[in-house]
Amino acid sequence: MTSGRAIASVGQSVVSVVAMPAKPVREGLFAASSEDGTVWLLGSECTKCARTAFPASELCPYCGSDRTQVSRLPSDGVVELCTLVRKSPPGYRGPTPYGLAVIRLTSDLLIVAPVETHEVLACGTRVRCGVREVGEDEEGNLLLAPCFRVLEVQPEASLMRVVGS
Amino acid sequence: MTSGRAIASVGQSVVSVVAMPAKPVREGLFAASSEDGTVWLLGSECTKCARTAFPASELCPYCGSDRTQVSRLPSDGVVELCTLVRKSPPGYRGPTPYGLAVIRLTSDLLIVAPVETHEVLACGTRVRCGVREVGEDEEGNLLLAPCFRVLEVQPEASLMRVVGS
Amino acid sequence: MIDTPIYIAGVGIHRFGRFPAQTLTDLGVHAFRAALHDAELPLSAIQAIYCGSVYGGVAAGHKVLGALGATSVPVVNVEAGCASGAAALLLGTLALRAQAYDCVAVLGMEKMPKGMIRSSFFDLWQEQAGLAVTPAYFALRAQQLLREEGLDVRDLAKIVVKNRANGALNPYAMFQSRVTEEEVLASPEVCEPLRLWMLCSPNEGAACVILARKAVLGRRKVRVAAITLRSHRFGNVLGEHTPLCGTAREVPPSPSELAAREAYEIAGVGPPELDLVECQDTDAARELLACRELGLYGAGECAQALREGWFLPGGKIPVNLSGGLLSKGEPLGASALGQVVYLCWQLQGRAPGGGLERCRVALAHTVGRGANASVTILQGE
Amino acid sequence: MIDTPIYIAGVGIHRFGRFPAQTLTDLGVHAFRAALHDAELPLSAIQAIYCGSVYGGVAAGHKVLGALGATSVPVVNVEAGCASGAAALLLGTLALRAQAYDCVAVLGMEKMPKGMIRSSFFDLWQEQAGLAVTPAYFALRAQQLLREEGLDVRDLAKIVVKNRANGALNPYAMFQSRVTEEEVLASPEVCEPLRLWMLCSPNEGAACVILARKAVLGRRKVRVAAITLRSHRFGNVLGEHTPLCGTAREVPPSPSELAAREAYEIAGVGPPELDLVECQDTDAARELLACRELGLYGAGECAQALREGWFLPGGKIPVNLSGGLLSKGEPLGASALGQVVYLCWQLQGRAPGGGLERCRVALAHTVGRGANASVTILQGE
Ligand SMILES: [Zn+2]
Ligand SMILES: [Zn+2]
Repeated sequence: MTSGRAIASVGQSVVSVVAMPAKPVREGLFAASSEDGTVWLLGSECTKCARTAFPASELCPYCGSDRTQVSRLPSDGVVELCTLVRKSPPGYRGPTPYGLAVIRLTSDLLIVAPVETHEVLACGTRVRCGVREVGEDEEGNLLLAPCFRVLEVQPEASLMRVVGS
Repeated sequence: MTSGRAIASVGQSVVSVVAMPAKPVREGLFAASSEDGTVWLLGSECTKCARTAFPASELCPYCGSDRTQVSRLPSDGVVELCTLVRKSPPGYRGPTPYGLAVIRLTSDLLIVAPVETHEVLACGTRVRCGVREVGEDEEGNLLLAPCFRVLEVQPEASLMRVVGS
Repeated sequence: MIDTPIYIAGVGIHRFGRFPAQTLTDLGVHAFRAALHDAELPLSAIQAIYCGSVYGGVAAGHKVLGALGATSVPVVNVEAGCASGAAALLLGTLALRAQAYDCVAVLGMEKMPKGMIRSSFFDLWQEQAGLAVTPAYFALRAQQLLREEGLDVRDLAKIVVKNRANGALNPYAMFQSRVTEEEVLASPEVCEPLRLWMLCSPNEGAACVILARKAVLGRRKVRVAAITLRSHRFGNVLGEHTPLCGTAREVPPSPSELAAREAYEIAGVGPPELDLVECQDTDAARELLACRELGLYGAGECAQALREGWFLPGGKIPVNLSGGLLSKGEPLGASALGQVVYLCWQLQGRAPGGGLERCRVALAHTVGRGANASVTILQGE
Repeated sequence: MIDTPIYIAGVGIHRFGRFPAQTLTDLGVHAFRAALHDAELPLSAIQAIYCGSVYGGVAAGHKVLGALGATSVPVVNVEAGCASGAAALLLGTLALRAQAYDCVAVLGMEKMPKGMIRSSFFDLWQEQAGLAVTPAYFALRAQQLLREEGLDVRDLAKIVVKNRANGALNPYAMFQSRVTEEEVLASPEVCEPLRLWMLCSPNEGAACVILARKAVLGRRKVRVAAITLRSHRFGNVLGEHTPLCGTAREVPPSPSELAAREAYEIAGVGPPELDLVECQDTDAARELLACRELGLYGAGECAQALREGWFLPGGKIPVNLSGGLLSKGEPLGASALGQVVYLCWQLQGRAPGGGLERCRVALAHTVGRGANASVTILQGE
């Protein structure tokens, strides 16, 4: 995607802090703080229609304008709807089961994202963005993809390692 | 192809004469004599427009009539045009190089078929229909496909075995 | 738009199901020949062919024409997801309206792989991230509908019971057996709230519709009163284009709503005039959502509609009387034309398994990946 | 046919070549935006999209519209082999003639795998039998032409020299360098008589044509005078449908001949009126065969035509002045529209690399698997 260039500098910060070579499943999908491990999904804001899209795109999918800029989405949100994925879907090599949820971010943007859970989460459950390991690519890089965590649960060690705390 | 049923009894005779389980790459593509090893391609004759099609088909590709019947094409013909296939094309596991030729059968029907040769054959070269081994299928059956031979050259041993002499 | 009437001259179908011994071309040839026979037309009457298929590969329609007897007419293969057959119908209709031809064939056919399809729709990274999981999106959409309409999972089971009972009377359906609410609820959970039997099966089949500018004499005329195709606007987080974000407020109209509005306007009819609807029941909740998008009930009115049996055979507006995709399965490219074939039979009083007493106006609807939604309105004259 | 004039409102192209860093969607978006810019139209002016592609997968055109900003208009993906882009153009033209829309976009795009393509066109048994070897069929067809027209392999090399010299002036071509006859003849033998450099490369690219019922003011009007698509009749053993048999006598007219005849009739012009032709030079011999099928020379007249340089720049009827597929490569779905874009530039006197002095009527031709052949005639007003 041509939008990758503009946001690579932000997106790559997550890579620089892990010992084993790792990369996001898609360049510019998310950013992470090397200080406190905060993970932000990266969207794009349209300066014409003021709406936000995720993932970030060069052209605004709502209005077609090319005046968009990459922005960090809020890390926190609440579950609106949630279902459970029990079997690995095609091409997925991460852990199962996991939740797939519609999450309302604090900015009011709705997103669809995986959530770390073994059961269907109730509407209103507070979640925060993290990343999970979802296998390796052909060159042996660890692949990282966004995954929300329920706020009450402590972050797992493996994830801590990945996001660099 | 639904036309397979009608001609299976003819097409299977070639299988019965080989020691190792073998089958044509397509049911009803050709027939072979268990006595003298003659191989015939199987076409279909249209009782409406009197034209012949190869491979055999239930509906006449010239006129659309469903009044067709399977018929043996002449085994002999002459090369009209010939080119050489040097590298195995996708999905092919038989010997290379081989010729691909437009052959005028004695009935005047033109067909495209592989010819056993290491060089481009001159127009007018007399050829006769045989079969060649082109690998195995998933169940370990030897796969047989039509291949013409130049008449002046002696048939090779491997082919002799296959066609049952 | 140039408004010459476009008639259905004949229809043909290859039963939907799984047919390992038949090639895709075989299925297409069967439906095409059946339609020619139905129209009492020779192949030479067909001046162009539009062939809807999603996984048909290169020259799918050409191979069918080649097998039928090559006539050198234009053949165009068409892909628009679940609406592929309807897109082909739209193209055929427009070509006739442009008076480029007098008679064309619209074919839809598919031979689907079994199980969860690895669609080329998703990008590699979406697969890797665990986002390429189609039934989960269906499940989230179902949850949203249940919440909005105050329904529960038993209501979904009842849709399956209705459609399978309808399908039991349709000899062209894949499943021709009734099921009970308890059986549906006891079938394996796929993604909460959807059970296995609440989802339609991708399968195989073909359907063909011959369109002409003149109606066939001696049979009740059926006219394509409207055929519309729409894609999506951005903003619905659960839209069929499978986005990863959406707005919390100002959700745009769905492709189905857009296609329906346009079709009602073109045909000059509305939901009250409809005698029969075939709609996209990819899963049981999708049928109820489709009914709302098509205006068969108002927002918040679903529970009442179900209680009063509006969509049952003999109800106010029977929905998926053919058995729907839940009985027939969904051969993507053939699905929309399968609906049209069935509705044509109903409009002509020759539906297998018994017809409606009165059927003058009927609507077919598909929606799926792309996003694509189609609405076809047929009118008996 | 309803004969309202259909105009080209704008054209756009993504250079043909190999672009590992770009997705198919990226290529399509580039060409689409270029065409909108050329037409000075917003995306909202586009009322329907026809997207030609062979290997584009599910919802290829929808993804382009999604990336541009989803507007909910109908999107139809179209496959007709090498003529896919032309088929999309035909559909767009007919929709405008039917007055369903005022303005539509016709997109063609492809991202081809390198080397010999494992086409889904061939059946498994044909692959196993060693029959799925595309260049060998090209070679046999080339031999036949050489024999019929009394030519030899040097004549084929000269076609490559001409087209590569033309392509050297076209910044949108994949190869922009001249070659010599000796270099062409010395390139690796693929299938006798074809050398590697005599075959075009499957590659990547996109092209977009915006059609409208009203011409854009302030620029020379270009009208789609005819667009035809034909498939094959059975009987030609070397037909593009890749049959395994044929008749020795009574060879039927080829799809290209049928498409050309029909296009000349619709446009009311013939070969003498043509100022420029872009035709299917999948291999060097195919160009010469196409010229015969299009009536640019009579049977047996080819040697004379070549001797007298009819098809050279400045000749009686320049052929593949863009460089042809031999310079541009062939992104299947984009190829036909790439021709149309180039011809439009020539007709408007803005072709890169220098235009013809006089260009009023121009013809584009494709032919390939299916079989499919298309002929488009553009006319400057
Ligand atoms: Zn915007
Ligand atoms: Zn016949």
